[in-house]
Amino acid sequence: MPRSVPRYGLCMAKVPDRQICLELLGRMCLIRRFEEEAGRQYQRAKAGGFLHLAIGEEATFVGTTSVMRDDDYLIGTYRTHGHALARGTSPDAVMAELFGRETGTSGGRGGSMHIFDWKRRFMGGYGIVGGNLPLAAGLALASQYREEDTVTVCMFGDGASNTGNFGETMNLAALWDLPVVFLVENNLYGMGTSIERHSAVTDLSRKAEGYGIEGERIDGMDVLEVRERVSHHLEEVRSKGRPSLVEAFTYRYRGHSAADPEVYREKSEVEEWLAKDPIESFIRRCLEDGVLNEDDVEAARREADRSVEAAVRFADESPEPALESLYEELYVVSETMGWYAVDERSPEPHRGELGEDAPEVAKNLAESGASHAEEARERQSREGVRE
Amino acid sequence: MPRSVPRYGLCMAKVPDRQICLELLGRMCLIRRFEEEAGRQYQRAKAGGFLHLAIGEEATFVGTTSVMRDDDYLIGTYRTHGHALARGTSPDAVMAELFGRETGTSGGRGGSMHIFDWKRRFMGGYGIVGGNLPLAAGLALASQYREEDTVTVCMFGDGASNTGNFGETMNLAALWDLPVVFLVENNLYGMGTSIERHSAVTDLSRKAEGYGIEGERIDGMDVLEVRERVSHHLEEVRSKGRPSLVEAFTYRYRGHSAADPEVYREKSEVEEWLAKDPIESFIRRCLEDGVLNEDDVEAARREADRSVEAAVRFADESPEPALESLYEELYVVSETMGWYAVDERSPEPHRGELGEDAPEVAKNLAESGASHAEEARERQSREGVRE
Amino acid sequence: MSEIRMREALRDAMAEEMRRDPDVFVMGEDVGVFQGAFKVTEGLLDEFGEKRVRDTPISENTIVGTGVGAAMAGLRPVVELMTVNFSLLALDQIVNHAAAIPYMFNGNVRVPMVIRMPGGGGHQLGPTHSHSFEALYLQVPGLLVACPSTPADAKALLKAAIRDDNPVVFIEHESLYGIKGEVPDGDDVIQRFGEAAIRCEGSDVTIVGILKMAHVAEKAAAELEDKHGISAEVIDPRTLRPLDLDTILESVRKTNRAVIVEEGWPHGGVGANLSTLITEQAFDYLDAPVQRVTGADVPMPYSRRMEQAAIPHEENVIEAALATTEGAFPRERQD
Amino acid sequence: MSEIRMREALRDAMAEEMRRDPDVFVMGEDVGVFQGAFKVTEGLLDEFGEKRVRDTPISENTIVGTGVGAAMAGLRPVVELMTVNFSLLALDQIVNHAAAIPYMFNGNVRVPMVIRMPGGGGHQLGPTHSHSFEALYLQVPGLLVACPSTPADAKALLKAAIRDDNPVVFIEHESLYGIKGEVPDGDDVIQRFGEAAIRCEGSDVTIVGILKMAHVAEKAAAELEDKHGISAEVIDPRTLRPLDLDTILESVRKTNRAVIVEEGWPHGGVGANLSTLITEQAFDYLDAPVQRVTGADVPMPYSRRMEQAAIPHEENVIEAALATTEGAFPRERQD
Ligand SMILES: Cc1ncc(C[n+]2csc(CCOP(=O)(O)OP(=O)(O)O)c2C)c(N)n1
Ligand SMILES: Cc1ncc(C[n+]2csc(CCOP(=O)(O)OP(=O)(O)O)c2C)c(N)n1
Ligand SMILES: [Mg+2]
Ligand SMILES: [Mg+2]
Repeated sequence: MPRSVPRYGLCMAKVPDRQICLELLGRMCLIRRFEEEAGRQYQRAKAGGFLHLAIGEEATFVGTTSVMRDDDYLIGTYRTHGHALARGTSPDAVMAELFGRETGTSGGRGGSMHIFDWKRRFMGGYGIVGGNLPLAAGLALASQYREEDTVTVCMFGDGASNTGNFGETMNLAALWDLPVVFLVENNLYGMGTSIERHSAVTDLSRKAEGYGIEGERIDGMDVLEVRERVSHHLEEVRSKGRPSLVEAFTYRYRGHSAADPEVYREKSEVEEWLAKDPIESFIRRCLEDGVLNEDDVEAARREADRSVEAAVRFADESPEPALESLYEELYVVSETMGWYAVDERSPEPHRGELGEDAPEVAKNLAESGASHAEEARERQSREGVRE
Repeated sequence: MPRSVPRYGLCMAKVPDRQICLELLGRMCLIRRFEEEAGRQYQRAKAGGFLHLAIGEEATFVGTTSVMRDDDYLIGTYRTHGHALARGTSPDAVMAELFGRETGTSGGRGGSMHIFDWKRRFMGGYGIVGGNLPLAAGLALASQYREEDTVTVCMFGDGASNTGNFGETMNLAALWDLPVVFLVENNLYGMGTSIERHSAVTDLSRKAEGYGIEGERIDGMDVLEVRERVSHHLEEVRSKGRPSLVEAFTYRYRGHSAADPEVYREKSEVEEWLAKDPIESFIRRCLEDGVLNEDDVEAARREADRSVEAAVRFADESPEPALESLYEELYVVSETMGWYAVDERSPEPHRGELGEDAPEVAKNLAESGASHAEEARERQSREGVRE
Repeated sequence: MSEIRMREALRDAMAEEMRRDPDVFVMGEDVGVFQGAFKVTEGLLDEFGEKRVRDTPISENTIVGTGVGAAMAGLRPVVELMTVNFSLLALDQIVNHAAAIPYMFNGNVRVPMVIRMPGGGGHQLGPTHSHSFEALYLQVPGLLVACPSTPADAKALLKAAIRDDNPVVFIEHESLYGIKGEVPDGDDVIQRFGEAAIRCEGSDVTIVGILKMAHVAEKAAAELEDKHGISAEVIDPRTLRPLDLDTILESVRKTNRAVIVEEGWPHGGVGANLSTLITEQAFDYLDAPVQRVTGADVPMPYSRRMEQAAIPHEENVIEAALATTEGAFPRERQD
Repeated sequence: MSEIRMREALRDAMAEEMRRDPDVFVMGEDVGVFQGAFKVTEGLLDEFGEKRVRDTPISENTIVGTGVGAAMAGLRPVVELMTVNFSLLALDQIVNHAAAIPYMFNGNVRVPMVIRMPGGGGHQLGPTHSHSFEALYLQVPGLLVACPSTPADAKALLKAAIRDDNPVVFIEHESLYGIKGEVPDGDDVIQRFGEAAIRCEGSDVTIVGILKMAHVAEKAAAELEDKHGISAEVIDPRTLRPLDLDTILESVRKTNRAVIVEEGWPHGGVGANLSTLITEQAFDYLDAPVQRVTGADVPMPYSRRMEQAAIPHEENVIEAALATTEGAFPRERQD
């Protein structure tokens, strides 16, 4: 029965040194606070679109990134704020992206599902379930091609393990010995569909068998277990060049997205999992062990508060993207491209050698619509039902 | 090493009674002769398009269909003449389809890859590799929905087992307990790519593990083993309602299609497999057992010759589809459809309430192009390279 | 008549057809326990049970393909793809299977299924979740394509789609689920495909709009009348395949001017297709080139302002209409 | 200059670019040992080895997605999809990933990759293997779309595509692989995207054709000249995104008539798009509606006669050209 809270974990992995514990705690607190605040800002319609929070899954993210090298690649999902924050992306830039601001990780074009941070090799969040899996294979192929020993960690959900991409990519990665750790965040649900109702095999690590690679289930609520086991897999993959599949058994405390009435699960189930909160249990463990004290914990929480408050302020004060940038970054206009017509609809063809007229046209086009933004915002708050 | 010819089989399954042996032999001879003749007719450009012959795989087809019930569904691939013939479709209609004639199984619209026979519940050949897998799940769902105990047999290739559809469909079928026997014809190659170079796991029956269903490898060159094992799976699936995966280990003696120079395999490999020819080895077995004698074998061969000759004659004498039928069967025009415009391009809108003007328009359109058929035929013989 | 929301109208259509015909069933991601991502299938699981309201794994191509197979065997699946954005993953089954099978097997088998999927922008769902793919689906012979804009049409067209023996792509707009409208009662009110609706009559310019843009067109028409004294005829084709070109042409022959409004991308869009058909068949009646108002030629940006800038609004339609009437009418109402 | 076949020109383009840039590699189904389903990659495995010429499993979406990922990390993949027909299985990666990523991540990462795929009908490959999907791809912002019709263009455009930093959909025509043509020697002959070619000059009607239809257009033009005394200007846009509308408009402003020839389906096709753009921007110059010649609105039938009936031929183009010139010229050459 995968639905019962796993009993293993916590006791197995050794408590690391103080510096590391502080780091792990700090990151987890930051993500938790960030997510809570994001939810609040969404209610205030500061953030729009979909908002998928990952509260409860912090140990899986932080445990994983804490053992990755700086030059390893991480690739996420649409529930991806935590991935980026765990990897070290600034909360300012993530919050600004949620606010749709120019200073966001994607300049306000991507939103919550499409955070990106090239510097930290966080290769993006993706809205198409399973869509990031082939990309992970490609990133790993690049490592192999260049004979670098970097590993790609690909995070995805239990629901994503049923997509065609999963089978195709696992096969390709295994066949080509691509250095990927496929890390399935098994939080027992794909939206409102529980794992027993969406996957023929609920023990997802078994899905590795059909591809002849290693599969292991770990306790994704225990940051130390995640650290230890993912570290093992990273180094195996790094040295042997074979992919592996890690199933982190975890839980999301909040609904699938902000508008989820959660009819598909019992309150008691959530409570059972809450008792195993990845942050609280890690704190207990550190206090028991003596590596951290109450003040440390307090400080970590305060620091998280502070960062997130600053992030909101930063996002709020950041400018909206300039409307005349509407067509920017769509293409790289170079030698090989004769010209690009921004908008061939307009009676006077607006286009220039290398698209130099683009901003002006874009601006005109854009302004006409921009006035509707407020209206849309109101409609959104009224409408309510979202995916 | 999957490449070596399997040693098991032949000895395991008991020889059935004379009537059945005659039937098995007759069907296999018919398919063999049909395929050889199809190859010849293709050289003569009587058949066009792609021609994928399945010579060598007769035991897998015939063994399987010989234990299916009349009301079970069979669904095939683009290498599908043998599937249809094994199921009992008339060689006349299959050959006529290759010739693109009105009397073909698909009225000349489908061609070699798209044979279809509703009466024998042969649910069609499909050109998109892996495309038939979800359809099989749908057919089986219909059986389950109606509480019928019919089973669907879905044939597909080793190459198809790497498609996204494979994983998606296996999961769905296992999850929903759909009555399907997934029968992978592992002939060791997907076009020119050998199984070691396309699949991470070369023992394809292992791919069942990730879905928690039965998987078994059988000797697809041994019609009696196929019969016995597929019969077992059919009845298991029929009674328990769980799908299963059967890997029939087989070989195609000819190239992937008519224009394949076969650079990807050694002649010696082909010869090794030829020694295990499914028809010759079955004949040996029957003669040894005494259930058949040389005359029976001769008669079976003659009957196959006769049928195939008749099929060619039938096809040759059959009319080409009427050009004015170009738009027929595209839609069912009924109550719920106001009207359908055949071709809105023409300056006078040709359309009628329930499309009654269609044939006339179609005819005009069609005739202009029909004269090009000869030209195209010549071009085709000249051009040569085909998939 | 009762006033209900679009999502209820769609739900009622399914429920009524399911009551009427035991072969009709619904499947898709989260259509059951979750009651539908947009709550369109709310209540169906309770009434019809797990056999006929089937939650699926996230496997778009296989969901559609399973529907195709079931339809070939004579059932009448109503498949929901959670949004049109994910239908790209199922396009092979839609085009090479659902649409092709009846023709390719010479009518020996039919594919009586409906593929429902909502789409469109306006909710800040960003570049991968805001697509309008009407123009993609209308290309494909073998499919029927519906795109209702009112609760009444949604219900009557969906009922027709379920009863029809062809594979139907049924495109809904996420922004319209909440709109209310009068819907005729009675189990047998269906809307045949290929019959456009004239939303308001007019004599100076024909405005054609689909889905949410049908409403934008109506609003623009009202303002054209009020502020510019221009009488616009607004037409909602309701289905793009078959397309009721007759009604549109008749209008254009009267108004001599046309504007097409759609939310999708400009190149090869619904507007390009319609504009071409109108021009081909009513060239001599046109006093000005047909104008198109389309979404911007970019993946949909997330930022609210940018998104709104990329989506057509009333003023764009008005501007286009004015451009077609340039010089023809006094700009200010004179009476 | 040397006279080579289209398939060789394409192969040479890849080989030269692979020699020039170690980050360029080729992957796809049967591109290696089998030498390519249409022998376009012949010899590449021998020269560049398994690392750079990679046979893949049959996994279209993942093949493209792996290319996208590799491109994001800075490699320059040239992905071959065996035929355009199978690209529907990869459409999600092409549209929602390759095309969207640069924009959606605000230019922080690029996807410098080429997706080559042959298509088109005429070889009796039937309903699922004869598609022309140019009209589908030209819709998508973020992609470049090439569709060469001569060996020289094929080589020079493919080289440009490989060097370009945008994702390029590179559509080839199966019937053209065998045609021969003069191809300039030299590693650095590239053809920029967005520059149409005027295949022959003329003054009475503009005929635009792509891929195989560029050749059909040329033949039709010759016959129009010979038999009808009509001087046709034939234009091959070479790329559909960007589209060199200027060259086409310039021609139409001179000839006042246009015919578009394509092999794909009529609704929402390349012709519909072009016809609309021309009409919008040169309305006052048009003496007749733009004519389109397209494939028939059916899945491609297998039967040779039926297939030929469904594909455009010279006489259809001639007929369309005559329709645009109706009454304008003496039908028989007078000089
Ligand atoms: C291909 C695709 N289908 C459907 C959706 C809609 N959708 C968004 S999230 C989701 C559930 C995903 O579940 P899982 O992979 O377990 O991730 P989790 O939400 O639990 O993190 C679905 C169905 C989508 N985004 N992409
Ligand atoms: C989706 C798709 N990709 C590629 C092809 C081209 N193709 C036709 S047959 C084939 C090989 C299939 O191999 P396998 O499944 O083993 O079947 P076999 O030919 O051995 O019977 C390929 C790649 C196709 N038809 N469909
Ligand atoms: Mg989940
Ligand atoms: Mg094979």
